[in-house]
Amino acid sequence: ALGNDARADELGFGTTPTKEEIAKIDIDAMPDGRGLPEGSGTVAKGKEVFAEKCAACHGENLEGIKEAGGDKLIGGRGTLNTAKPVKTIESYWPYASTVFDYVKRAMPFNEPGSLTDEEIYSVTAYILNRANIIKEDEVMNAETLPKVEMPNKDGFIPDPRPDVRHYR
Amino acid sequence: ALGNDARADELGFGTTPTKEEIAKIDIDAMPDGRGLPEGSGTVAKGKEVFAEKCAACHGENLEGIKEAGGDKLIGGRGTLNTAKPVKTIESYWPYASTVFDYVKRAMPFNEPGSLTDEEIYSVTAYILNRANIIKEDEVMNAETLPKVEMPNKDGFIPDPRPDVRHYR
Amino acid sequence: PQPTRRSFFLATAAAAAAAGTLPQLARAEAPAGAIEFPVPEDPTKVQGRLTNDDGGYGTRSQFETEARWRFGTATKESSWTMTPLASGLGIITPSGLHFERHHGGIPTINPANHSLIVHGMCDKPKKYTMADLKRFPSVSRTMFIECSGNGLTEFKQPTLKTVQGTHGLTSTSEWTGVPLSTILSEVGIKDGAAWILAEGADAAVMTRSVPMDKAWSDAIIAYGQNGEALRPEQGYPLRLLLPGYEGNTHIKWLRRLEISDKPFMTREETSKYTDLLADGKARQFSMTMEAKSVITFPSGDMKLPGPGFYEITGLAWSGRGAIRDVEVTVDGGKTWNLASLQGPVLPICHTRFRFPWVWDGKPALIACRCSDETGYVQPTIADITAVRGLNSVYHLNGIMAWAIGADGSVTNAAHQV
Amino acid sequence: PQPTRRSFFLATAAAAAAAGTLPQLARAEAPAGAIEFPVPEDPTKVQGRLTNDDGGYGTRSQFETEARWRFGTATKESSWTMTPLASGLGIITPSGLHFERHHGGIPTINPANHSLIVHGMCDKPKKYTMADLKRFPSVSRTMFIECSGNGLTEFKQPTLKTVQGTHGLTSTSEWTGVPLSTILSEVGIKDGAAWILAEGADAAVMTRSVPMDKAWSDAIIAYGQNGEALRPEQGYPLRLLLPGYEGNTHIKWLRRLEISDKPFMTREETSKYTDLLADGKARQFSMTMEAKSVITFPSGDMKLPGPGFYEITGLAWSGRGAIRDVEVTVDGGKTWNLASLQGPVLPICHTRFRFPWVWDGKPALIACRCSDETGYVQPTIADITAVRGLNSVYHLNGIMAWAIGADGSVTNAAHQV
Ligand code: HEC
Ligand code: HEC
Ligand SMILES: [Ca+2]
Ligand SMILES: [Ca+2]
Ligand SMILES: [Ca+2]
Ligand SMILES: [Ca+2]
Ligand SMILES: [Ca+2]
Ligand SMILES: [Ca+2]
Ligand SMILES: [Co+2]
Ligand SMILES: [Co+2]
Repeated sequence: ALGNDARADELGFGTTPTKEEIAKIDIDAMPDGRGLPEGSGTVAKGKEVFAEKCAACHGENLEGIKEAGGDKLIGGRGTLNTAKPVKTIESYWPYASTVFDYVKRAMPFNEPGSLTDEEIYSVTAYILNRANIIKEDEVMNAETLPKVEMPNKDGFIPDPRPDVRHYR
Repeated sequence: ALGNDARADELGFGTTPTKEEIAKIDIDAMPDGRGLPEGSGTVAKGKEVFAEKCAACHGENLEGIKEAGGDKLIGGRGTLNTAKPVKTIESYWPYASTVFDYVKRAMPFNEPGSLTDEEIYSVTAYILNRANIIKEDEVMNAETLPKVEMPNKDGFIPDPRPDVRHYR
Repeated sequence: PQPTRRSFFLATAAAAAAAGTLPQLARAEAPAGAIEFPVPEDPTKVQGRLTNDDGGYGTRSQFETEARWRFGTATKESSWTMTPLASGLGIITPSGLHFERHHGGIPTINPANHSLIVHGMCDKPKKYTMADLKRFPSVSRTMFIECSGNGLTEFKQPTLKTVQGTHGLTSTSEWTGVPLSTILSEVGIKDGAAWILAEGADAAVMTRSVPMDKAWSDAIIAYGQNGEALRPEQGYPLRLLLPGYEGNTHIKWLRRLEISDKPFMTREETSKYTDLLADGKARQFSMTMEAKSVITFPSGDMKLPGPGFYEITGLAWSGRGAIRDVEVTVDGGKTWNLASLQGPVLPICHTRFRFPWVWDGKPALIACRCSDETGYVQPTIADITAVRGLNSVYHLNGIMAWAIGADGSVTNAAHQV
Repeated sequence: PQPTRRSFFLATAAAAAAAGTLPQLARAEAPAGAIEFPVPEDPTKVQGRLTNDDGGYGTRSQFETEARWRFGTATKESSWTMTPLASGLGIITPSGLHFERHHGGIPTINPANHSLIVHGMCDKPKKYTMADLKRFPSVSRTMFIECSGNGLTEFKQPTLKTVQGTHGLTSTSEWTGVPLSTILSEVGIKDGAAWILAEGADAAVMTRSVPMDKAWSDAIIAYGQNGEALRPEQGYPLRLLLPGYEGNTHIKWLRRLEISDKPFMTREETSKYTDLLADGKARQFSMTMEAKSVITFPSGDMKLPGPGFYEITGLAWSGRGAIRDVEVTVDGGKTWNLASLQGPVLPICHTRFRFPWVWDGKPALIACRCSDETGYVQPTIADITAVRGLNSVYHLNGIMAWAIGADGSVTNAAHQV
C-alpha cells in the first residue's frame, strides 16, 4: 500500500530466517525442558569433564576458587536465612535446566561454547550429584533433567516493591 | 553572611587583578581611540614592515594571495552595490582603529603578537596610505588614528530581522 | 592481546619521534581519551593545532583525567567499571565514561555480520540486519541505565570512599532505536505469549527474560547513543533498552529475541539479580530501579578549601518516572530544604539538582532525598534493610550521606541519615 | 608538529607488533576516534576485550567512520569543519564531531594557567581562575551553536553535495557553566555600560562585542560540554555562550571580558560577520540565528535502495526559542504535512523531527520548513535573497530541498522549493 497511511500496515523489512539459522542460536533450555537438545550424559562422564575443564577454576571439590572467579557450585543448604548465606546451585538455584543452559552458553569460561551437548548433560549430572540432588547412576537428558527437583525450588517470590512505603 | 540566604550577597570569589595584569591583555583599540597605546608610526616605516612581514601573504601590492589565505587589503571602492563586491579595508572597513586592533592581535599570521606598537602604527599608516585614505606624510598615533575617516564609515545599518515576515 | 592505552601512547610518541614530529612532552603520557600536545607558553603568540588534523573526530583535553574505575573482580572479563559521577556536569554521561558491566569481555562485532533474529510464539519469525532495523521508524530517549548492583558495598556499613564507588553504576545517554513494539507488531505475537528472552552475542551469551507488557510499552532496540552509534562497551551494534529496569536486563550485543509463554529462568535471573531476604526467600524479577539520589559535590575523598559558599549538586533518578523534588539536608537530617532541579526534568532520567550552601567551617552531615511522580519518597538505608534484611545485593536506593570534617575533608557517612 | 591520526595508528600497530600483541588487522587503519581490535569469527566463543583495558575512557567502534569535514580554506589554522549531520541520531552531537571554526588553530591550554579577567566599566575588576569559576552556582543547558556562515555556498545555487556541506555548521551539546549575570553582579556594572568585549586566548585573540542586555539575560561562561570539560576545539577550558546568537560570538578559550559603553568594532564584527545588501549597505550585529530546518535523511549523495517505506528525519532549530512545528513536503512544496517532533522540544536547541513516507519510486522533491514559538516561519531562499540580495555570506536560513531520482539517488535541490 503506497501513500502515507502505510504506517498502519506491516512494513515487512527483514527476511524470514531458515530453521537452521534459528536452531543455530536457539540454545536456551527452559525449566520444563523446552530447548533441551537430544543426547544424554552421566555422572561418571561428567566427573571426567569437570576434572579436565572446570576444576581449575571451580575447585576439585566444586568449592570455588576466588582468584579465578569460579563460583562455589555446591553446599550452603540451610544457610539462606542466616547472616552468612551461601548461594550455590545446591542451595539456591530453583531449576536444574539453568545449569545446562548456563554451562552451554558461558562455560568453560576460557572456552565458552566449546562443549558437546553430551558433555554438558554429563557435567550437569556430575554437579547435581555432588550436590546430593541426583543419584550417581541417574542419566541426564531432555526428559530427566526437567524432572529434577531442586532444593530451593520454592525459594522465590515475586517482587512486592515498593516495599518501603513513604509517600507524599 | 552565613546561612542559606547568602546567595543574595556577593560571593566574592576571584581576586583583584593588578593594573599590570589587566594592561598586559587589554590590547584592544576602539574607534574613538580608547585603548590605543603610546608611540606612533609612519608610512615610510610601515612600507618596510609590510615588505618584510606582510607582503609574503598579502602581496606586494596588497592585492591578497589566495593560496596563503592573506586577504586583499585595498581597492574595491564602488563595488559594494555591484554583483561582485570587493570587500577590503579601503572599500568596507568603517573604522581605522580596527586595522590597528586586528593587526596587533592576529598579525603577522605566522608570528601573531610579535610587532611593536610602533610597527603596528606604521603598517596601519602604510595600508591606509596605499588605500588612498591618508597622505604619505601623515603620522599615525593615538590622536590621529581615530580621526581618520574611512570611505565606508556610513556603510553599516542595524539588523532589521526578521526581514522576511512569514508568520503564523 | 590488544594494545593497551599505554602501549598505544608510547607507540605514538615513538612514531612521532621517528617522523621528526615529536611534540614537547610535558608528561610521560596523556590520560585515556586524550592525546598529548605541546603546551605553548603563550597560546596567543603561536598558531594552535591545525584544524581536522585529528582525522575529524576529536579527543578530550590532555588535562582532563577522570576515568571509569574498575571494581576489583577476579577476572577482567567478568567485571564492572563505575562512572566518575563527582566530575560529571549536567545530566549526560560522556559515552567514554558510561559505566560497564560485562560478563564475557567486550566483543568486537562487525555490524555487517550482525543480525537480530526474532522467533518463538509469533506468526512470522524474522531476521533483521542492521540496515533492516534502520529502515523502521525510530525514536530517541534520554534515559538513565543503572545496574541494580549499584551501591552493593554499602548495605551493611559505609565502605567505598568516593561517589564513583558508592553510586557510579548509573549513567545517562540519549539513546536512539526502534520501538520494540514495532517489531512485535511486525512478527505478529501469538496468544499466550507472556515473556521474551533477550540474548546477547558476547562470550557470556547473556540472557534475560522480559515481561511482555514491558516489551510492548516502552522497550527500544537501540543502535544509537549520544548522537552516534552505540559504543562497543554499551552493546555495539545493538542493545535492548527497558526504561527504568535494572541494567542487566538491557541486553547488549543483542542477537536474539525468543517469544514464549514462560520466563526462561536463566542464570542471571535466578542465581544472580534476585534479592535474598532475611527469611531465606528471594525476590525474583525485581526489575524496577526505585527513586534514588546522591550528592556528587561535595562527595567522598574531596576536601573543601575552607568555610564559605558552596553549591551542593548531585543527581536524582527514578525508574518509575520523573523526579518530583529533591530535598537536601546540611544538618544530618534535622531539616530538609528543596533543591532546584535542572530542566527539562525527564522521566526515567538523571535529574541534576543544585542547592546553595554556606559552610560555617564546623563538622556537617549532608544528604539528599528525592521523590518521584508516583509520590514515592527515597527511603533511608535502614528503612530498606528493615524490610529486606542484610543479605540482599541489589536495589539499594537508600539515602546517602557525606560527613564534612572541620578540616573540610569529606567522607562516606552512609547510614548516618 | 603533531602526530597525525595516521602516524598515530601506524605507530600503535608497530608497537603492538613489537610487543608481540599485534591484533589481526582487518584493515590498515581504524577511523579517527577508534582503535582497531581483532574481530573474532564468533564473538560468543572467545572472551571479549578486557574491562577497562582502555584506561577507563572508551572509544567508538572501529566500524564507525563518520567524521567532521574540513572546508578547503587556504590555511588549516583559519578553517572550519562541518558536523556529519546525515549520520546523526537524536539531538546530541557527539563532542568529537562538533563543528569547528578556528582563526588561529586550536590552542593547547593548561587550565591551571588560565584565567578570566573582567574589567572596564565596573566597580570591582576581577581575575578568576578555573577553580574560582567553579565555586559559583552553575547552570546547564542543552543548546545548539550554529555558525552564521552555515550554508554560505548555497546562496546563489546548489553547490555542495551532502547535508554535511550544506548544513554541518551547527551542533548541539549540553553545556554547563556560570551564568554571566552572576559575574556581572559580582563585579558591579557601572551606569552607562552597554557592551562587553569578549576575548579569546587563541592565536587570533578572537574578539566580539556583546550587547549588555544579552549578557544579563541568558549568557553563560561555560566550562562543561556533554557531561565533561569542554573539548579543546570548543574552547577548553572556558567559552562564552550566547544562546541563539551566531557561533562566532561564542568566544572560545575566553580570557577577558571588558565592559564598555560602546561596541569595540573588531574585525570580526566589521570586515566579517556583517551582511552586505544589494544596495551596498551592510547589516551589523545581526546576531540571532533565525529558525531553520533540514532533512538529514534522505539527503545529498545517498541512494535509496528502492521504492517503499522510509522515515524522513531531520533537525529544526531557532535562535529565538522553541520550534513549534516542522512541515515536510514530498511533492516539491505542493502540499505540506506536519512532522512529529521528538520531545522534549527545548528552546534554542536542535529538535529532531520524523515523518513517515512511502516512496513510489518516481522522482520526488522533498523539503521541510519549520516555525518557532514567535510564529516566524522559515522562508524560502528566494524570499531571503529578494530582501537581502545575493552578496550576503551569512544567515542563510532558507528552505533546503533534496531531489530524489528514479534510481533512488539524492541530490542537492536548493532553491527548488
Ligand atoms: C577459566 C575459568 C573457568 C573455567 C575453566 C570454568 N569456569 Fe565456570 N565460572 C567461571 C567464572 C569467572 C564464573 C563467573 C562468571 C560471571 O559471573 O560472569 C563462572 C561461573 C560458573 C557457574 C555459575 C555459578 C553461579 O553461582 O552463578 C557455573 C554453573 C559454572 N561456572 C560451571 C562451570 C563448568 C561446568 C565448567 C566446566 C565445563 C566451568 N564452569 C569452567 C570460571 C570458570
Ligand atoms: C603567513 C601569512 C600571513 C602573513 C605573514 C600576514 N598575514 Fe595578514 N592575513 C593572513 C590570513 C590567513 C588572514 C585571514 C585570517 C582569518 O580570516 O582568520 C589575514 C588577514 C589579515 C587582515 C584582515 C583582512 C580582512 O579583510 O579581514 C589584515 C588587515 C591583515 N591580515 C594584515 C596583515 C599585516 C599588516 C601583516 C604584516 C604585519 C600580515 N597581515 C601578515 C595571512 C598572513
Ligand atoms: Ca528456545
Ligand atoms: Ca580596552
Ligand atoms: Ca575533568
Ligand atoms: Ca533484581
Ligand atoms: Ca556511524
Ligand atoms: Ca551576522
Ligand atoms: Co522510615
Ligand atoms: Co514567500
